[in-house]
Amino acid sequence: MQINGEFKPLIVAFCCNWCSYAGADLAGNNRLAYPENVKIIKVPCSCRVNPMFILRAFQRGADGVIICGCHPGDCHYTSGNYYTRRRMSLLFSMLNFLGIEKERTRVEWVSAAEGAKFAATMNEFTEAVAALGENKRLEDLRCKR
Amino acid sequence: MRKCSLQNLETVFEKISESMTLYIPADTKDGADFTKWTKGVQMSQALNTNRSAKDFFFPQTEDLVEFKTEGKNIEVIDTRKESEDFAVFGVRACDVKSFDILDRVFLTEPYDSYYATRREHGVIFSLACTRPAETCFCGTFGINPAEPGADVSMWKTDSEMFFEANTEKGKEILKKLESVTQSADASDVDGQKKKTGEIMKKLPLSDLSAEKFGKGMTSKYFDSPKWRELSATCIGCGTCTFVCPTCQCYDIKDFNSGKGVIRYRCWDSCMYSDFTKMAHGNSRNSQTERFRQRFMHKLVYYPDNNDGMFSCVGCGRCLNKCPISMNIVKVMKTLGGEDNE
Amino acid sequence: MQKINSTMLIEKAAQLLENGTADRVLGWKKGEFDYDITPAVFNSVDQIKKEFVFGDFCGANLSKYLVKETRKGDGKVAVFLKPCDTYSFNQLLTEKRFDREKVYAVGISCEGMADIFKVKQIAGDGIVSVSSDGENVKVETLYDGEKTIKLSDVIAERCINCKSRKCVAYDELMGEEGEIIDSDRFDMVSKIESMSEDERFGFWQNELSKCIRCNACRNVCPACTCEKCVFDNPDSCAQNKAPADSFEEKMFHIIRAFHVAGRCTDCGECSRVCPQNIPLHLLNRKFIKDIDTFYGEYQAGAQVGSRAPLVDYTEGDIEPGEAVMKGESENA
Amino acid sequence: MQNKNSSLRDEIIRISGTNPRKCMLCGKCSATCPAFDGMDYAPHQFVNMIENGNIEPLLNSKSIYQCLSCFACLERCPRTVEPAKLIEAVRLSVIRKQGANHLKPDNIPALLDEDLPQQAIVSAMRKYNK
Amino acid sequence: MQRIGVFVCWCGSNIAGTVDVKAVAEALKNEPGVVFSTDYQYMCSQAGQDIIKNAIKEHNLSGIVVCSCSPRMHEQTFRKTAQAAGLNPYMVEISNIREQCSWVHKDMEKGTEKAIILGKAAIAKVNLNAPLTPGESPVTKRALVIGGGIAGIQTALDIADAGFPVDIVETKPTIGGKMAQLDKTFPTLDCAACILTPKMVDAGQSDKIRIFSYSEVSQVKGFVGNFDVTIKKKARYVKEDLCTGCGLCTEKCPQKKVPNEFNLGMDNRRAIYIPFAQAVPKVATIDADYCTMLKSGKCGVCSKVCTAGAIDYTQKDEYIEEKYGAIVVATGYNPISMDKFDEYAYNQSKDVITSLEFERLTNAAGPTAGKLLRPSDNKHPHTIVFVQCVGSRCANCAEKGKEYCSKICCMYTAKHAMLTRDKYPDTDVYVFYIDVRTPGKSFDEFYRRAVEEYGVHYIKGMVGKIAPEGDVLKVQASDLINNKQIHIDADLVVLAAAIEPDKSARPLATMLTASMDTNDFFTEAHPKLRPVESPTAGVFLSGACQGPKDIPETVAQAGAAASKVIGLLAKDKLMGNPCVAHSNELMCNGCSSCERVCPYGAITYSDKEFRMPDRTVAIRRVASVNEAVCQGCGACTVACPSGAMDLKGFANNQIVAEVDAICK
Repeated sequence: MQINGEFKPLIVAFCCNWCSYAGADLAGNNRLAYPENVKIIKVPCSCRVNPMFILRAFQRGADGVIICGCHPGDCHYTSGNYYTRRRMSLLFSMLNFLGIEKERTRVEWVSAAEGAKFAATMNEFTEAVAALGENKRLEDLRCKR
Repeated sequence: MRKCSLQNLETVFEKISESMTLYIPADTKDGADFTKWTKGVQMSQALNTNRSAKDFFFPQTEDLVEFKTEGKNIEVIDTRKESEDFAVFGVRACDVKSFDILDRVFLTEPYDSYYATRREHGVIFSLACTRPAETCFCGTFGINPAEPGADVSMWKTDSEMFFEANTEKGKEILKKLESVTQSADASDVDGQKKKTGEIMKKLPLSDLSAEKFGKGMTSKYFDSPKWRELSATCIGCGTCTFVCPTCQCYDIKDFNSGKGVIRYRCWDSCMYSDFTKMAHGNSRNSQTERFRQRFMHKLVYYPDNNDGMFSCVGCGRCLNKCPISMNIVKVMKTLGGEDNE
Repeated sequence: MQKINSTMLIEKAAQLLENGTADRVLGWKKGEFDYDITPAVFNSVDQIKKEFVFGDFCGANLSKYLVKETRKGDGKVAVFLKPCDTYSFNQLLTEKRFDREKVYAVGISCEGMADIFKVKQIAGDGIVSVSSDGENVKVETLYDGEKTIKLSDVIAERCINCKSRKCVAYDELMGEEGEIIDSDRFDMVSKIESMSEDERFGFWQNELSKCIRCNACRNVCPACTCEKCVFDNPDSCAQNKAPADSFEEKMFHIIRAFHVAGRCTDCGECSRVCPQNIPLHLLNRKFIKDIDTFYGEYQAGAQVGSRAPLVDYTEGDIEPGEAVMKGESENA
Repeated sequence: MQNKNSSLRDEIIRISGTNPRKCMLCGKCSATCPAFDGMDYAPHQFVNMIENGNIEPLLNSKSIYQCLSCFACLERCPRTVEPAKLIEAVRLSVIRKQGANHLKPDNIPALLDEDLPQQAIVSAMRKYNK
Repeated sequence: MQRIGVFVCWCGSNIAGTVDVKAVAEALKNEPGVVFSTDYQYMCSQAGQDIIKNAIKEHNLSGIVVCSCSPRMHEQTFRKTAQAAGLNPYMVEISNIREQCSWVHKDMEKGTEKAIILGKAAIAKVNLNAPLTPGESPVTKRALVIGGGIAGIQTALDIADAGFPVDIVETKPTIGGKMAQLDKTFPTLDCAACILTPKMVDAGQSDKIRIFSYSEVSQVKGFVGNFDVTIKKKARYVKEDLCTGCGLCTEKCPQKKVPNEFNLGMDNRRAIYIPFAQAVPKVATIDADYCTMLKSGKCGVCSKVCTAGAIDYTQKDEYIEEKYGAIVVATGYNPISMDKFDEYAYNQSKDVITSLEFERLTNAAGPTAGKLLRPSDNKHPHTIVFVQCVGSRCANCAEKGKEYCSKICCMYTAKHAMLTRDKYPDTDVYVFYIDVRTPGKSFDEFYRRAVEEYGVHYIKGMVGKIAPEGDVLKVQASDLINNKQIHIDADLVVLAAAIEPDKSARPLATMLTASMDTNDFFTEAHPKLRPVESPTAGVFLSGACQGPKDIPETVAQAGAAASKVIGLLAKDKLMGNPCVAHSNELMCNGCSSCERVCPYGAITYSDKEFRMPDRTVAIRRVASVNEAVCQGCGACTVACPSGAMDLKGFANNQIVAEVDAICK
């Protein structure tokens, strides 16, 4: 997304309800700033994130997608994030195999107590994605008309 | 009739592409396909392209119109771009014939302006065959591969390319090419034509006859128990329909890009389970019915509506590409075989 | 060892019908030419004697047909399975896609299937007949008369990289059981991995842009037996019929590969049937290679009931960030 | 603690192929060692000293020649630290450094004869030519 | 099409300070489905809630979006508001424009823009919301406790105390478990039997508690509130209702050579036996493996001497089916096998024993009547060596030992050492340790007393080798403080063997679909916040089956598990979370992928007849979700390749709509 000629990457963050969404709230409580272009979607557990959602986000114009969940071992549903970890390991490796910049996708474990980590992660991720420029490799030109 | 030496073919390409985009069959690692000509692109020696020339006139997907909403208003935008002139070079007789078949669908009422525009802007250089493959059966449908037709017919010999205009459009373009071609005598290619004729008789499918099919045969074949057997292992993919030069079914779909809705059409396949799916469901629920539809359409329904013209041109692409090697030849032989007499 | 031939299978198929072991047989049927063989269901001994065939062009994997075929009536279906097909067979059983009791499986040893396109490349157009003796292929063409080609020169790409000649499931075995092979099947995946990101993108952009969405890869795939595929389902948010934008080609193939990840037995049917010659199996193999590297070797279909890596986990699994790096560099 | 001699430390750890950080200081290695009495540094000290980079004393200790390589410690160690491998690694690094006392590659051809196995030459080179 | 109302909250200046709330309300007015949009200072206030209620009625709203603080703050509030106005509470979506917008951004323009997008995403989602109703299921007011050790007994007593019936299933002929075998308990040195037996008696006499001893759970079906359990009562060949526990048969039985498991095989019992005097139920049991009558049909002594006529050689295993609302697992632990620790010569010498065997040797009811005599020659040992961490904290011993710390060994070893020195001051006692871990009330004091007052020799180091030589055990060990290798001639060596979950736990976990860790300890629903619940609803954990524990901890956990059970059984109906998975049977492949990732065992399969698209009829295996068990994580929805599995409230199309709205 270009704003006043400056590239602001659009970041979609899928956050699990129990840890990471609460972590994002904590970042808010502590007024820890991160870029406006980070938009959070709440899911019950990171394991709810279907690879199709990620591709859909890229299709529609996202420049980066991050999935945040409880730390391994702390999943509210005991094992959800373990599946997330496997699924995303394989999916991201595949995207990389297809030549899609690996810096555009990330999984980060953020607990409900890690507001600071949430904000720092978003700042850092946004910066990394900004450095890559616009998402061209998984874009759908029809959505950019 | 005009001619040029094969060495000078490139200058012909150059000349054509001065006024229009030129596509020629070129070799890729997976066989020949029409490729936009730029300097250095060589013409393939292959018998035919993987995909037919249908794509130029009836592309797999094509935007029709776009809607934009502003508040509670809808704006309709015609997104059609100014069409450019183009030439397709080296189309074989079978594929040339396919345009007759497509024209009858798209250029009669309801008239398809998208297709028509492309037809108007496109010039077809056909190319006579000299080495038909074992999978060729154009003869079955009365096509002579040595007389390919279209705007300009071409014959290629060992050293020269001959051109013969068949239409006004063809004459016009040959005129433009006068500077890079020489005049020639029509009898120069008689030998080749004759030789091709001989080969045609020797092709393994030369005895395949469409006589038992055509107009008015619906009741004869529709309920044949053979359909079930023939379609038993059909996997229901769309390969045959998508490589076919005459398949012309499409679906119209909307794509909501978030910024507006793009209405586009895309090829559809009667082999797909959601083909012609309507509110009540699907009119052909089993693969057998869908399979029957495709072949009945080629061999009976289309002729019914088009003065007996079949909508198969015998190009053999489906014979080469079907994942399970089921194809129209097997269907014709099975249905028209002795058991069915 | 005697190579399995048509006569042996015809005899076996006929016998299975005659002695009541099965009431229909899944096998291969003679084509118009020597190479265009169609999978078929045989209901009578007559039909078998007339039309059943087996040879170097019987590449089609019959296991997937069992899903549909076992739903028809009560009787048993006999099926002939090459080693790679037996893996698919097991995987389908793992996923309970058909009732084992309704199937009589005959494992047949296999030394690799021939690829007619390779034959055509060497022998040229107009193939009138083609036959092999297990070592050489005799081709007769319209234009160049008779030619003899080494069978090894026309073996299908997927068979050159065969992972296993072991029949892992059968009620009866014809020929030798065969062995698991230490193949080089990941070489091409490694090669792509070692390309630069731009090269990888270029490679796949070029390959996938050829896709015409005929769905042959999906429809032939023994792992793709969904009652309704998400790409056909208007309610799935993913349905589409044609790749209207290059995104959709990628979307389709990524999701398809992901859906069969850990379930794909690497039978190679997808690439065999692709009319556009897209090396689709490489996507699946990438997943297999990654799974092997990240979570330990796993061969889908090696055992019935094994837990696919994507429905399993360990507490110490590799982290996605690390995995991506490892997936790029593990070219050993 | 000061990580002196960290390159030598890393080298020894690399040669040994074990991870001294896994040690939980139970002392079972020293408890099990049959050569303990002759050692100036006990097996458990080896582990600890290597981890701390305190390697000089070990290089000069007699323990490295007292170790019988009986692998009892390796067998008994509950944490797979495998002290015997660490001791062997220290011993090797001493031996490799003694180049001056040993054969030079140039001298080898003269000593070759037909019965000398190829492998012996290769391993001699690997061991002594540092 | 929904009729959506949008309510933008200022939250005083919390939101309005960085977000132009009026502009947000105005911008969202034109979104599809929106028929009403407004803003207000405090939406959560009574007045704010009234605005919502009135708008719902006035505009006939079918869904609402509240742009406000985090749903974690007030989602419940606004759901109740909506419900009060007659709207289904699940037709409410919260757009978090405070914590995730106004509080983290500074620029008014950008903040407003983001708030609008977040609002659009919520609207897009609510457009696809459907009213949801939590499922209800009745609760069977009876609990099952599996395992009759101190954990199970305490749990059962506490549940019974609250007035609910409880059944205890115990595989042994008596309840009591490991604690019944102990002599004294640390750190207070109470006699184990003195504090345990009253509880056993209470359990035996309670009219709320049924004890199925010599029994096993053989099948578990159902789900929280409604478990159907089959209990196998093994044939004990004694009629429980007739046996008086007089013990005459156990004295007269001619088969005297049966290793007594209660004394860990250090003495023998008869083929008919009562494990110990205080057994509950105090009923004899015939050991079919040794009984001559059962094996050869010749004997019948017990039957002859039994005045009550309780002996029944024809008894068969009996299966009892019972319904339960809750299940507590209390399967406990066992010391690991010492067979693989050759260096400690456990199998070579009778005088190398485990700590549990030592308990029996010092127990007044044990094989030596409480006199500390060594097993080989019944002589009093003068030098005793205790070895700690045998098989615990063992990283390389997948086959040999355990990676974890067994937690209780430090304390009981201190106890053994202290008691030995107390009773037999002429004995030298050495304890070899890696670390002494004493985190517990009065634990370290206890250990220090052993050292300071009782003169136990604690040596930092490990025993490397024990070699029996003559009548002594040559102990070779390290002393790390003095950097020495030391040699002790010991008379008795006691190994503090690691403990592991009982072998019955793994198959039980499978039956209960309760998860386990790699060591076969049951996993808790949350390691910190739900330590006594298993992730499987209605299954609770008590005692060492969840991890190594000492008695006080076990009892505490048993009480906690009981209170959770009581909380559950006190309800008449269970209200589920309506955001659960559901399977579209028409698309389901029956492939089991979803079942395999479900942490709750909420998915079951059945064969159903379907009319297929091609008009044939086929029987297909399809999944169905038990809504009472599903917790709504969504793992199954991604595992499902066909997309047959979806999650209510977080459906595929809802999340996609949010993505689309955000990326517009």
